[in-house]
Amino acid sequence: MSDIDDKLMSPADAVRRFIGNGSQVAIGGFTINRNPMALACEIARQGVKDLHLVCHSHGQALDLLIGAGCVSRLELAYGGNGRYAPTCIRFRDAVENNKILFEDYSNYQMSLRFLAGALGVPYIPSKSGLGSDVIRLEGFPPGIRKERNVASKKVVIAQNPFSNDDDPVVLLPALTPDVALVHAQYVGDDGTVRITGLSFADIEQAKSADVVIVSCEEIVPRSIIRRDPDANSLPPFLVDAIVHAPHGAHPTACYGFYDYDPGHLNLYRAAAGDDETWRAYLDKWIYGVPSHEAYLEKIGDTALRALRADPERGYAVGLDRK
Amino acid sequence: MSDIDDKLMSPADAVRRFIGNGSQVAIGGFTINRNPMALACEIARQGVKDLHLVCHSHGQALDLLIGAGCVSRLELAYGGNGRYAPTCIRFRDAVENNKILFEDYSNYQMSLRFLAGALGVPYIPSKSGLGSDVIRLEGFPPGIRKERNVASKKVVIAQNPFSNDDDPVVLLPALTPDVALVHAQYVGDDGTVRITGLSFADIEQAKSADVVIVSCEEIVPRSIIRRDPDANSLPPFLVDAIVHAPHGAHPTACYGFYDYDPGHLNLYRAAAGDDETWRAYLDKWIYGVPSHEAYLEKIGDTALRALRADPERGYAVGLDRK
Amino acid sequence: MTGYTDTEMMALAAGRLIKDGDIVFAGTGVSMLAATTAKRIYAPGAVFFFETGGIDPDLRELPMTVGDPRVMSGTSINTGLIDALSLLGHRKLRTIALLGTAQIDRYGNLNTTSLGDYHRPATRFPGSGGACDAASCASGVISFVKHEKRRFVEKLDYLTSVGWYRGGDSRRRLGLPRGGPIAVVTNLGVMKFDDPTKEMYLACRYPGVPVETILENTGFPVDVSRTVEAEPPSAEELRILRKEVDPQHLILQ
Amino acid sequence: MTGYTDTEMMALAAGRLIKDGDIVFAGTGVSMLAATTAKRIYAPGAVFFFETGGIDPDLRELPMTVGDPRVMSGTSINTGLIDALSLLGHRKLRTIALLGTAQIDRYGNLNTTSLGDYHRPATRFPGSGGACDAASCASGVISFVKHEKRRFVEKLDYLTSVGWYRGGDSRRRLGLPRGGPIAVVTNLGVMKFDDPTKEMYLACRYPGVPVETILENTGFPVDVSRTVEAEPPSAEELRILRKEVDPQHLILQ
Repeated sequence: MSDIDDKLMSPADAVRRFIGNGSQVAIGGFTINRNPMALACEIARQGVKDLHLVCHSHGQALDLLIGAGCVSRLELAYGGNGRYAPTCIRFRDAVENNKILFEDYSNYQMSLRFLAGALGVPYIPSKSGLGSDVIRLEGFPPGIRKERNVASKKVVIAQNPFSNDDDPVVLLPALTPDVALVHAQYVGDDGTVRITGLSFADIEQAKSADVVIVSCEEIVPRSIIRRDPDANSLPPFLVDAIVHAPHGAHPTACYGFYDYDPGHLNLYRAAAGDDETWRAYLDKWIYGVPSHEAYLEKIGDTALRALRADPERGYAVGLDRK
Repeated sequence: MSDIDDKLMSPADAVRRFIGNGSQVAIGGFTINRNPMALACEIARQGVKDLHLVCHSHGQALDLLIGAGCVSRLELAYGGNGRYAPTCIRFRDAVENNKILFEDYSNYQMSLRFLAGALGVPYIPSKSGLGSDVIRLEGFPPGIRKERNVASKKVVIAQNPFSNDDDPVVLLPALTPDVALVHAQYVGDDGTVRITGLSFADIEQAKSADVVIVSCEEIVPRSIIRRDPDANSLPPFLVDAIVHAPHGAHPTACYGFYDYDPGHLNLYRAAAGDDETWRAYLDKWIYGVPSHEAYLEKIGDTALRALRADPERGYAVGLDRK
Repeated sequence: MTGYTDTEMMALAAGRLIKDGDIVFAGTGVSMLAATTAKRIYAPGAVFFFETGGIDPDLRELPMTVGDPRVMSGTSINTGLIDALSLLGHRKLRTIALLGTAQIDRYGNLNTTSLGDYHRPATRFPGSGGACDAASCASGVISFVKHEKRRFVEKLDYLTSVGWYRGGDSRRRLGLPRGGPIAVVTNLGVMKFDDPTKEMYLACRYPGVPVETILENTGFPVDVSRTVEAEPPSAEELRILRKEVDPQHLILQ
Repeated sequence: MTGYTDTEMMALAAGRLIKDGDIVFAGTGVSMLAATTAKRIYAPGAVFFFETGGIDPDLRELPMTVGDPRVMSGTSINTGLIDALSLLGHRKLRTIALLGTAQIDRYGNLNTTSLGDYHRPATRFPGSGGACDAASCASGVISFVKHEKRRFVEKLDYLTSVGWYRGGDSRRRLGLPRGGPIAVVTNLGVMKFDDPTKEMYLACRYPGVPVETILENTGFPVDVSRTVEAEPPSAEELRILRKEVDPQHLILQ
């Protein structure tokens, strides 16, 4: 028996148990990297509604969840996937056509808001954004400002009380989401989590949340993960559910394991631009597959093999990325 | 030629070049661990005066610098060395006999103040300390409150502007010291710094400072230190001076290299309790040795060998620590 | 086996309060002894962590302070002060802090800073370290103190770490929504706190210690009406404490 | 060699502005091309970093975005967003940010958020990402934009990233003590900013581009009295850009 028997579960069970309509969810990763896709696909598959997503710069999971109609509120800094979607396509559609409520911040602001949540402090000051419309304009309507997990004000401009000069700062309200989704390279069978390569703001997001769901490429013995505790990212007691999902970030990258999948991202881009082809994409890749394993089978071994990371460089050297 | 030729220097040169009378200095490490002792001894040897030390929980370097008369102002959370000095001895003498100005904070408060400095924000809020004398009583006299690198107020109690209820928070002013001293296990010949084991608040302290001096156990090739960039602690451009000082934390511990030295710490304790024996300690171990190498020679190979860390456990297994 | 020292009884009395699954923040000194003892005897499934950032170390050797390299060995994760101290107050965790103190008042407020005038003290102690933080943010505090009248005082010389503050709901009204003292472990017995007054009372006395001795050594009145006698240390408890936890008598004197 | 594309000229023009020793924060798109090109041709000793946390990667392959695994390969250190974005404003570093934009005004303020009404925009762009942060905190900003009247506008639809704000010392008066736009690299030339007005002027035009073309494509008047003609790309610059930096034409179209 390992220490994580009670936490180890399928994506379906993790989503059913911890995410409901209206949940506030922080998604780990960044644009085309280490998105918790196995979990995001499962959320879409279960048809969860009215999610309130909170994220910095996001791409694939964000766009999929919006496109699948799971999201009614969004706080973000950026929605884009590089050449595969300079602006995320279903996100753009939802904003331009008034399908969701949205609130813009910057990456530093969103990261500091997660940090404030992780530190257990109500807000954090910053200089970033003074004079910008990011500070001036509220995206959320006043009517929802009193609801749980919506900041009473987008930001507050205050004077630095330690300065005698005029020294304005932007106070950024803490984020304390219901759930944080993380895709990691490794989880030990003691429950310790290890992210390799850049951690983005995943650690702050996890620490700021009530519930943390971690999907991972590999589950390794305690003796292995504890051989180098300096490399670890989260202690067991912050993690509520562990999902073993190899290729669980596909079609985004997972440093040291696989690169992003240009073929699938191009296919996605082509589908997302039109409501009808988009519906067909969802039918084929989400609703039409019962599980993450079935999804991977449909992607196919050949495609996955081409993405395999070079062990030293961490990405697929020479991959055709057009 | 390596990238660090212009940064590589002796302790004497680093101290002469970057530390002057009145400098505000943050010391890395914690009580009996990874204190930058080679640098601290050199500061004492050069007779630097009126340092303003800023630290969380410190022991050996703190006590030595105070005892050598280098310090006139101190902001700290804790001064102690476990059984070798439940309260640091020269620190205690200096406070009880009005030899220095001092200001008490808690460890979280001091760490958050360094974090604020590292983030470039003027302050950070916290709940820690509400109702305590740590918040209520100022240690520094009002007269120095307008000087450079002294906070205009010890703390400010403010209301959380995002809450409609009574929700007081303690605002902690940022620290931006002139110099941060760090003792690390490794520096790459590209200038990258790696601390192994606990980093305490060393990274925040380094990022908060104008100048960073790093002493280290080993200088390793760029190809080695960059093989695992996830393990690294500071990028080259934050580091101003690199000092190669094996055993540079002695008599405090350096995880993976050596344990703390109970023999020397007991000798120190015995000497520090009395002004005359203390003077003799300084004469023998600081002023009487021209360099860190000469100090190590006096400590002796036999003593150093007994402290050698077990490679797996990181400390000297079974060391007599009485 | 009948002979045992005050420190041994304190370490065991505190260790017995810790349960599997607890997340325990330990300080230096007797706290460390209690933590290492609990890990071996009472609660191998408890998670211990230290303000320095070491989380769940194997504790095969007794760390002498929270800065000992033994707190970063065999851990789940090695972080730093900010991570560790922010975990103390994490809303999803029930954290218990073990803190030594030099003075304590009837509401469990602690002084580890100084005696006499703050600016020119008669005796200076090390200071807060993480104690003020743990007292502010943890779910509960167990403190250690020698049972002497000059330590159990009506008024602290300096309030380093907030307990129940002035009793009743005064702690909450300070802006500290959770936490507060759970127990005070001394060399004579264990004190707990009444609801809703939050005043200290004597919960148990150690074997052979008369209630009167405790009253004589406490600088304020305490309710002793609910006092029970603690179980004496078993031979096995003492063996583990002496032979495995602190064979060098680093903290056991 | 005479044939080259707008994007190639932009990447080279921006790359030429970067010097050894510069600490450069690069965004997605042409920014990434300019950074990778500068690392190979003009400033191998410049340090590039990305908001995602990768510091000084080897850039052997062109990262497609700042979230590309290629920004975390061969680095000095892999951190996260908070570390990277706090370095932007570090007082001891001179940091230069490379930012793409959809709209720009005469003071170098940028819009990467939306066109039309913010709440129901005609066109939504990705948003700030780290651009607002870089514009607020870096020592200087070099921006990229296609030279069109609808992009060089009198008034931005949304001010995402503050440049010289309303000119003069208005940026400093906002509470931003340092930074501000250095240059704007377009497909026709390079614009810089006057002191003390902080208004944009035409610093150079690319070979063969008439000043009139630039004026026609700028939605506000600009001073062209100091305009010089840029050096055309050399054969070697183009070879490196095409064969080494972006052989797959991921960003070069």
